[in-house]
Amino acid sequence: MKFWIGMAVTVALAAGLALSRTNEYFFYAGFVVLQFVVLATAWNILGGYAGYVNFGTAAFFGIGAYTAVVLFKAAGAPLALQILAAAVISGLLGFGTGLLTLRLRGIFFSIATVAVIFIMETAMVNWRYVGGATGMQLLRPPVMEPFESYTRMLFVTMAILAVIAVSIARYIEVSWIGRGLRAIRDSEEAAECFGVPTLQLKLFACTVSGALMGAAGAAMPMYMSFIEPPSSFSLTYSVSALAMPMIGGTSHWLGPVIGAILLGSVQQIVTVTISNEINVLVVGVLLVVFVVAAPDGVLGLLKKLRWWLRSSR
Amino acid sequence: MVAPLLQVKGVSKHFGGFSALSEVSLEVAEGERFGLIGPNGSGKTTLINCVSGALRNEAGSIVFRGEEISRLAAYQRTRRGIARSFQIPRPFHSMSVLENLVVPLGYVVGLNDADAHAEALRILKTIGLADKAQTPSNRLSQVELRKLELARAMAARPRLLISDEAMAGLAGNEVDEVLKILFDLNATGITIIMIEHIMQAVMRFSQRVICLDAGRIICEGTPAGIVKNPDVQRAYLGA
Amino acid sequence: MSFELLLEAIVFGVLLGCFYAAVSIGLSVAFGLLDVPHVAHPAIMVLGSYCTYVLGRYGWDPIVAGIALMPLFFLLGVAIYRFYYESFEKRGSDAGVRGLAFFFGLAFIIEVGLILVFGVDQRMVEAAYIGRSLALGEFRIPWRMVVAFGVALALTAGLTIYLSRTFTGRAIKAVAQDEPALRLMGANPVRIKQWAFGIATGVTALAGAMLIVVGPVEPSLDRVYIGRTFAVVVLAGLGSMTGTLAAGLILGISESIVLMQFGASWAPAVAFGLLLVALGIRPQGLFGR
Amino acid sequence: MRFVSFILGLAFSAVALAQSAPVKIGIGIAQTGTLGGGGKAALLALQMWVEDVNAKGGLLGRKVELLAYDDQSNPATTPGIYTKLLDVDKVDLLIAPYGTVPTAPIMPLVKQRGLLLMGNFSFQVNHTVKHDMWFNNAPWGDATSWTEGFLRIGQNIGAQTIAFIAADQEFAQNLANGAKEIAKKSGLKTVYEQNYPPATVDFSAMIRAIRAAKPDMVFVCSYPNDSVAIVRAVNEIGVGPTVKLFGGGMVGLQFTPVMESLGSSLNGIVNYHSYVPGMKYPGIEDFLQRYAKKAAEAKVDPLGFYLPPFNYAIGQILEQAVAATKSLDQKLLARHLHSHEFNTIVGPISWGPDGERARPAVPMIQFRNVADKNVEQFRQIGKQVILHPPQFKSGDPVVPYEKARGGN
Repeated sequence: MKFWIGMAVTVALAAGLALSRTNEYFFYAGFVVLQFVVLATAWNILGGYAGYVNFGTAAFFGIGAYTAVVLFKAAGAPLALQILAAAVISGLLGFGTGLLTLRLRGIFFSIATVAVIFIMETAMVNWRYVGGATGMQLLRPPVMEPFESYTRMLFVTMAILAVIAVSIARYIEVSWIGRGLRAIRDSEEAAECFGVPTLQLKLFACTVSGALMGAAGAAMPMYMSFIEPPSSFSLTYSVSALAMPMIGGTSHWLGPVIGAILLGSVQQIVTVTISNEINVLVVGVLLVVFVVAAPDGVLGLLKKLRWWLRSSR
Repeated sequence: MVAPLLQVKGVSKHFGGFSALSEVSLEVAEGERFGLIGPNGSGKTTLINCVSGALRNEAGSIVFRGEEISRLAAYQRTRRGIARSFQIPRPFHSMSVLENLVVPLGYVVGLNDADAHAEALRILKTIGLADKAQTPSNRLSQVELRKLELARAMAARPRLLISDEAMAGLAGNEVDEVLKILFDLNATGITIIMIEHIMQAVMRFSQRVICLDAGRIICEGTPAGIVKNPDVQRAYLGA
Repeated sequence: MSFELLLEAIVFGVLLGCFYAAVSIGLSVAFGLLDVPHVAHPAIMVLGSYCTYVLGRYGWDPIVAGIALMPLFFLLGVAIYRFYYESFEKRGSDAGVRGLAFFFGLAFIIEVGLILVFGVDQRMVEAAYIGRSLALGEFRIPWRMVVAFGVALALTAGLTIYLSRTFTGRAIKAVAQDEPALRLMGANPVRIKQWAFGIATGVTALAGAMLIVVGPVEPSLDRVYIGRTFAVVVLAGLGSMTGTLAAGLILGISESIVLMQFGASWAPAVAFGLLLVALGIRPQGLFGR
Repeated sequence: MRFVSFILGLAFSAVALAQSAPVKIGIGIAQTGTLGGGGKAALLALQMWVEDVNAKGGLLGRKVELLAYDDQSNPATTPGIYTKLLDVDKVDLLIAPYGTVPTAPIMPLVKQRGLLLMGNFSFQVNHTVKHDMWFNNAPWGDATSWTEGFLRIGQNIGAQTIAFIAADQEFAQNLANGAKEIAKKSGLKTVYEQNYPPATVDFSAMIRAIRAAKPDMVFVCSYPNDSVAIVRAVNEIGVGPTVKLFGGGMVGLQFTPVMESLGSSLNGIVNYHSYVPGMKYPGIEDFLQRYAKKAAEAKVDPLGFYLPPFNYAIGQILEQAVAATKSLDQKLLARHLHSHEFNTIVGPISWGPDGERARPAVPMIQFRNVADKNVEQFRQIGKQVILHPPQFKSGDPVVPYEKARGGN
């Protein structure tokens, strides 16, 4: 119950902010951070719970973005429909990739997902309808009431998506599915022997995770009013989606949220403060420091701190 | 005559050019205590991997309770009543002892969360791990891990339990403890296949024993008969 | 497509394929044999290219520089493996996921380090065999590709012999197949893996030298090679050296033919499509155990 | 008396300078990523202008402050950066990022808010949005303005067939598509076309295929990293005796590190540029001299022919427009920019209704007598001979390419 109140408050807060006189920059930066919350949460469903590392976040994100563009260009579909369709297509992509490679050891799945990025990017580069290699500028439709600007609307949309993603991740985590996924991560062979339909669960996780990544990607073309292959399929998305849960903690739904807010905000801040090579370094250094020194992320550190406080009393 | 619980008919398995099992056939009756012995690399673990579904056999068939199961996935076989323990314990190390049992209770038996927890606690009590229910499973001692392996197998409510070297590396009194658990299980009607290196334990426990060597059955009989068999002696002594 | 063009496509494909094999062979040891998810392999290779570039400014021939760098990179590899082992493999659980993240971070740090020192501009080296070609009538082959071809063959042959004929080599192969057995033999698997990872990294120095011989490099070039090198290693079948050469050739030739027939735009899709199909149909790779 | 008033005036303006808030000018410009090299040089030129204008007393008597953020060559970062500039930093004037791709995402933003945006070497980025307060500094307009020079030179010397190689990237494709259309209209026959993906390792096979197709000219639209590899492969394989002209749209051959490392293998290539020595603009030489000193300190492109003068020109244009209108009002400034011509260190600049240059002039130059390992040689007239447009022409093309290259 507490969780649902929290989620409702989050959405209400986002909407309230969007309708208030808050500085526009907040929504641009906030959109990006929330987008990473969705991506990190989605990644964690397969990567954190089941231990299967998906490097292909960029592929699912990019395909989501392009699905939205196709629908927008062909039918002028509204944003909600674009997001829904993107989720379906990216989910199918997740299902297909999973079907092909989830039978194999985890690392093969990881490599296959890298291959998916390149294949999808190449396909989009060669597809004239969506602009091909030159990319395409998109004219945003007029903003809907009651929002003052399109970006405010996108911000609220992304906040809702984040809440949906976190709710799904939490549902999976506390349900039988989550227990099965954890069993897979701990010992896939034992899981299978104790009744866990491992392939089905992994496929399910991969599909849901892909769908959420696609949904996150769907809002990007409207945010940029522009689409082109290299930035849509940028490796940055793959790395961030992996780094954020690692930094936050992978075993709890809160981990990727913390990681995304932390790393996402840091990235936003260094972009407008340091403004040179160092801002690229931040992700790398944080990632290495956390996986080496704090294997359970921020959540693990908090747990240790609490334990330490209790025992020192 | 009652149909046997498990029939293995002409099962073979190769790894590359190496023949791990060649045309192995055996039958296990309902309620039996069955021993499987053989030197290292003789194919014991490969055989039970084929039965439990971790591996697919190439030729032959595996029939459980009248049903051909050799094309079924491992989890489907578990749901039909085959459970196993692992030679090297493979607990779900991120979970508590109790939760380890909740996995099969949910996925195999189909209990809801509350019932599964109650049932898991009951099983832990019978096996003597109740006080460790909330302990993370990666903090257990060797004998506790062995017990957890068995408890988790029990939670799958099997008709056939395959115990893969459940006593390896245990001290004498610990071996007795585990043996007693297995005897008690058998008394409730569960058929048990025991794979064991500790001869004394197999001999005490089994009603019937099969000895494998180089992927073939070299003899079958009562424990007393097996020990005297010259082929078995040769296989073990490497003469 | 005329026969002559097809022949040309195959010749260029073979040269390109050997180049792919040479840049992948270190990974074939690190990932294929040792199971280390070494996504920083291409970054280390680019580091090798830059070291070669620095030595080149003092008049060193790039290939000589690459060979001279091998012992240094061997030590670097030993250090990296030691760190990886202490931080991840030893702790056991989740070594895969965390190790991957670690190597990703490492790759980033190397990349940015190179940018800070050398800037984002391309760097290249000079040598007698760069910028000239071997003329066979109408037909010309750039010498640098021929050099890459030679280095690839030498590396493959050297590693194959090393792994099958020497005691340590066989121990490395054993560690890949059956670690407990090796422990029983009285060998320390960690020491052997450390040694093997050192060799993999040393070989990568030479691959880096070749990378800068074949074309100019810039710090973020490693990203391009993450996919390609892993594709070659997986396609080869993990840990097979001759397989790595063969997989590189398949990739090179298919890219070259696709370029002639359908256009270069589709080349990356073909390479990675091949990888996906291989994973789907024959996950142990073309030459896997 | 006049002296006194001068002193007073100086004192007043100094007081005014100290008292009033600075005029803030904002830009997001790549310092890292693929566009980072160019972006660094461009930013240095802008900073030079800021120093110059502040030395002269600033804009409207207020000090000028330049706020620059790194867009990492990534279009996903620019919407955030520009809203930060506008809404948090409250900048008064905006300059667009270097390049088309990072600029595209901010076009709707500036249009919606009715802001003046000074373009920075992008290509047809206003085509869809049609913002009437956009002013590009680049010396080109549409694809025709860019490619016709190359094609006309070719046709003048009797070329009838053409081959195309283009990178699968935004700008190269735009350019190649435009060039193909014009080639078709002018009756040139296309005998070979190839698009290549980013990170192509080796171009030998492509060059070989071109050689086999025997075109009269080869139009190359490439990105910096590929340009070097292409030039190299051409030198090794040769494009054959039929090719009269080679080059056209190779990005990178304007950057000093690339020019320096390619050295003599540049000879014979005909390629676009924005400025080369020999183009007589008032003030450019002085600028380049000062730039060279600063560039050496900052370790950026030492010659700075390509982007820096045009970035300095952005500053000059803003300076003149603000001085003339005595205002920072965006609409007023835009109206003024549309209706006037501005004298800059890269010549007089005025714009058409679409905000692109009214009289685009993309110089097509041919590299001649370039030696290896020498940066300073490029400052001489004659190393980059201007073949087009007529007003800057400094020589006739040397053909065929193989001969101009000094090869066989």
